[in-house]
Amino acid sequence: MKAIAFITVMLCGSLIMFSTFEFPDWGDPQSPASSHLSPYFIEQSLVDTAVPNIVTAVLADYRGFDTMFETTVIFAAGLACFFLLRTFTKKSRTERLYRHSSTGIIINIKKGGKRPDDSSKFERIDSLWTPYDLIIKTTCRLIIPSIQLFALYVIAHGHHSPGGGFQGGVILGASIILLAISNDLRSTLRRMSEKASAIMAAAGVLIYVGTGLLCLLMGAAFLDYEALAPLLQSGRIMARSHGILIVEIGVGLAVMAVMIWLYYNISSAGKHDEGL
Amino acid sequence: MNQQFPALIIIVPLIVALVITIVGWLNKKWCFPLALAGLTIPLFVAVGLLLEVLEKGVITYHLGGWRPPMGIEYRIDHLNGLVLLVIFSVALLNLIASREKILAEFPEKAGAFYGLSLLFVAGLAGITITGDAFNLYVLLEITALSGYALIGMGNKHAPLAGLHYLIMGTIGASFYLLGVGFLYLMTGTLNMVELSQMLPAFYSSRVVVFAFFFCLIGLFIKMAMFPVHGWLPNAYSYMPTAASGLIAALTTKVMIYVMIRISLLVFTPSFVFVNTLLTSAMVWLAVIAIVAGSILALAQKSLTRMLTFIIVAEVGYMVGGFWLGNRDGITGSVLHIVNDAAMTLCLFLAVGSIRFRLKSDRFSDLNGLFRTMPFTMIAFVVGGLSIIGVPPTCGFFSKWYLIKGGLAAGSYEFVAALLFSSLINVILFFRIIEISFFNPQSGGKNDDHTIPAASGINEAPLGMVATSLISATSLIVLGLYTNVLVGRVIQFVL
Amino acid sequence: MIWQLDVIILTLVIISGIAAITIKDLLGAAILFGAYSFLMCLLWAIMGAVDVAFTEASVGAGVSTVLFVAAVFQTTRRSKD
Amino acid sequence: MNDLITLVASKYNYWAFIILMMLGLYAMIVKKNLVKKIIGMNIFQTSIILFYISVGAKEHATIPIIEHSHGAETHPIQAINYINPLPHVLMLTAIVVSVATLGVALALAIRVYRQYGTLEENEIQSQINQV
Repeated sequence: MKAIAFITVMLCGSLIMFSTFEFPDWGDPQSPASSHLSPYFIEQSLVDTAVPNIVTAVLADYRGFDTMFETTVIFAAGLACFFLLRTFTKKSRTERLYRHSSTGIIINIKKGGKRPDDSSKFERIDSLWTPYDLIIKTTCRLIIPSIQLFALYVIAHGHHSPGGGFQGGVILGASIILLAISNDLRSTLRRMSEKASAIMAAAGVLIYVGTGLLCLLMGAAFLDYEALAPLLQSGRIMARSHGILIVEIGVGLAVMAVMIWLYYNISSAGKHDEGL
Repeated sequence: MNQQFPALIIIVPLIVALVITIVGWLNKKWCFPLALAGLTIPLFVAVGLLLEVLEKGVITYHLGGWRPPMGIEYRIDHLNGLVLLVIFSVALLNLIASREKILAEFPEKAGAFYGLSLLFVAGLAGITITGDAFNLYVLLEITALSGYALIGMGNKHAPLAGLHYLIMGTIGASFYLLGVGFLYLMTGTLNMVELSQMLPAFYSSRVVVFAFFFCLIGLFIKMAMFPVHGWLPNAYSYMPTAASGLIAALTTKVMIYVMIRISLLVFTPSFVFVNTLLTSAMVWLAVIAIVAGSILALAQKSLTRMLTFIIVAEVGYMVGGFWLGNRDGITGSVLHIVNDAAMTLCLFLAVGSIRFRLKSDRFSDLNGLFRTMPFTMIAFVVGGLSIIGVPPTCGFFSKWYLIKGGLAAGSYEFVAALLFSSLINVILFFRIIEISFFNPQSGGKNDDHTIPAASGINEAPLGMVATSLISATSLIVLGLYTNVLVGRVIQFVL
Repeated sequence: MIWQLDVIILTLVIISGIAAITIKDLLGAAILFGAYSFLMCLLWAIMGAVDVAFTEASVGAGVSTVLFVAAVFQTTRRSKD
Repeated sequence: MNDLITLVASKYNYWAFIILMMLGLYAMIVKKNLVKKIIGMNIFQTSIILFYISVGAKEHATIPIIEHSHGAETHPIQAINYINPLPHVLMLTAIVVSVATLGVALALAIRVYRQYGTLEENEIQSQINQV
C-alpha cells in the first residue's frame, strides 16, 4: 500500500512539475496574473473606495460576495460542530462533586442532598481537580484585555493596515479561548454562554447580509455600498469605505463567536463540562 | 424587483438559515414554518427566472455593482434556470417530508438541521448560477461542509463515513481550486466568460491542459465517478433519512452540471471534444462505472445501499452521455440530470418512509409491505419503473436520448452498458416488488418484531406519503412533457 | 525579498511538514503542525502577502493548533503510524 | 549552467508547493490514523495557498497597501510598484475555508472516537467486520 501510494504520489508530483516549466517566472511583473486584472485594482481601488489597503478593498467590496460566503462557511462550521457534537441528554448523575475553595475539601453530594448555593465558596468539579496555576491565571488576566483591545484595533484599522474583520475576530475569539484555558470551561460558559455565542455568530453574518440587502432595497445591486450614501450622510466613495467598515464589523462578530463556539464544543466533546 | 431575482434566490435561503439558528434557541416551533418560507419564496423566484430566461435569453447580474472582470457576475442561462428549479423543488419536497423524521431523530437540534439544510441549498443554488470560477469554490465548500455535518448525524457508523467523505471532498475541492489557480496563472482572470475568451490562445499550453484535468479530477471526486466513488455508498446509506432525499438527489447531479458548465462555458467544445482519445477514454470510464455500479447494486441486501450503487451507475450515464460529445448525448445527459434528481428523490423519500416505520430497510424485513404501506410502495414502484426506463415515466426518455447519442457517436459499448444496466435494474426492482407484494407479512423465518403485528394499513405520516406521491407523479409528468422540456429549454444549452 | 531567507524557510516548512505527519505522538504532531503554519506565515510575509500572513498566524498557528490540541485531549494521544 | 540557475531561481517556489502537496496527499492515502489524515489534508490545502501566493508575488514591489500620507498624492500610483492583491484576497477566503473544514473534521473524529474507542482506521474496520 505504502509503495503504491508513494509511486502514485511521485508520478503525480513529477507530472505537475513537468507543467511548471511553462509557468511564467516567479515574481515576474509581466506575468499575465500581474498584468491583466491586478493593475486595475492597484490603481483604482483608492479612487473607487477610499481604502488604501487594496486587499481590504478587494475583499470587502469588489469581491464582497465571496467574503460574505467565507463568513457563512465559518458560521456553517460552528453550526456543524454544534450539530454533530453537542449532547443534551444529561446523564442524571446521582452524585455531584463540589470543592470548597478556601480549604480545598471536596464534598460529594448524593442524589437528593442539598447543594451548596454560594458559588463563590464552592465550585463544581467533575472527577479530578487540577490545581490552578496562579502565575498563568494572573498573566492571562493581564494579557486578555490588551489582546481584546488589539483585536478591536485590527478590526477598525483594517482600511489602513493589514488586518480586518476576520483577523480581528479570530484574535477576539482567541482571547476568550485563553480565558477558558487558563480558568476552566464552566466558568467561561457562565460569562459567555453557548446561546450567546450562537446568536452572535448568526447576527454577525446577518449584519453582512443585511447590509447587502439594504443596498438592494435602496435600488442598487446587492452589496453595492454606494446606495447607502443617503443613509450614511456621506459621499458615494466614502459610503463604500463606511460600508466596508460595517461589513468588517459583522465579519469580526461572526468569526469571534464561531471560534468560541467551536472551542466550546470541541474541547469538551459537546458535554460542556470542564473542558481542557 | 425583477432584476434583483438572481441575488434574491441565494439571499433568501441564507437569511432564513441564519434566522432559524437564532430562533432555534428561542422557540423551536417557528423553525419549520420559517424553513418552509425560506424554500418556497426561492422556488417562485426560480420559476420567474426560468420564464424570463426563456423570454429574453441570458440574464447577468453584477454583485456589488462592479462590472464582471473586477466584480463577481451571476449568469443565468437555460441550463442554470432549469437546474435551479430542480434544486428548489427537490429541497422543498424533502423539507416537507423530513418534518416528522426530525422530530423522531434529533428533536432538540431541529433548528441546526434546518439551518444546515438551508445553507446546503443556498450553496447549491449559488454553484449553479455563479459566473466566477473562484466563487464556485467557496460555494462548493459551503455545500460540502453542511453536507458533511448532515451525513455525520446518521446512525453509529455515519461519523466515519462522513469523515471519509470530508477527506475525499476536500481533496476534490482542492484539486478544483488548483485548476482554477492554473487558469488564473495563465490568464489573470477568474470570470468564466472572460476565461473562455482568453483561453483559446493557450490551448496548446500544457498548463491549460493540466488545469482542465485538475478541475475534472476534482469534480469527479465530488460527483463519485467510478474509480473515486468510494465515499458515496457508506455516506449515503448511513446518513439520517431526514437529509437523504436532499443530499442524495442533488449533490452528484449538481456536480455533473458543474462539469458540463466548466467544459462548455470555460473551455469551449473545440477544446474539450477535439481529442478523440480523451473522449473515448471518458466514455469507457463511464461504461465501467455503469457496469460496476449495477453489479455492485445486485450484491446489496438493503434498500438504501442498493440505491447508492444505482446512483454510482447513474453518474456513469450522465458523464458518458456528456462525453459522447454529440447533440443527442448532451441532451440526454442534461435531461437525465433533471430526471435522475426526481427519480432519486422519489426513491429516497419512499425508502425514508419505510425506514421511518420499520426502523430497517433490509430486504428480509419488507415482507407484505404492499398491504401495510400501499401508497409508499406505489411511489417506490413508479420510481423503480422510471430507473428501469419503462415508457410513460421520464427515465425512458433520457435513456432514449442517451442511446441515440451513443449510436450516433458509434460507441456501441456505451449503448450495451445502458441496456445491461436497465436489465439489472429490472432484476433489482422486481425482486423487491416480489418480496413486498407476494411474500406473506409474517411468513417463514422472518417474523421480525419490528414489523407491526396488525395487518391493517400502517402508513407513514401524511407529509411523507404526500411528498412521495407528488414526486412519483412528477416522474410521469416529466415523462409526458419531455418534448416540451427538450424543445423549449434544453436545446438552447448547446 | 531575500532569496536565501526564502530558501531556508521553505526547507524548514518542508521539514516540519514531514515531521508533523511522521511523529507518533499526536500532541507533538499538533504542535509541529502549528510550527509548520507559523513558518508558512513567515514565508508569505516575505512574499509580501501581509494580510494572508496575518490570517495564517492567527488562524493556522493559533486557533487551529488549539482545536487540534483540544481534539487530541478528547480522543487519544497515541498513534500507530 | 547559467540557464539552470535562472531556471531554478524562477521556479523553486512552485516546486516547493508541489513537494508539500504530494506530502499531504501521501499522508492522506497512507496514514491510518484519522488525526494524521486531517493533518495531511491541512498540509495539502496550505500548499495550494502557497501556490496562489507564489503566483501573486512580484519582484521589486511592495506590499499592497497604498502609501497615503499627506503629500503622497502627487505620486501617481503605479501597478508595477505594488504586489498583485487578488491572490491574497482569494487565499484569505481559502484559509478560512480550511479552518472551517478542520473544525468539522475534528468534530467528526471525536464522534468516531466516541463510537469505536480508537482513531486507527484498520482497528475500526476490524471492529465493524466483527459485528
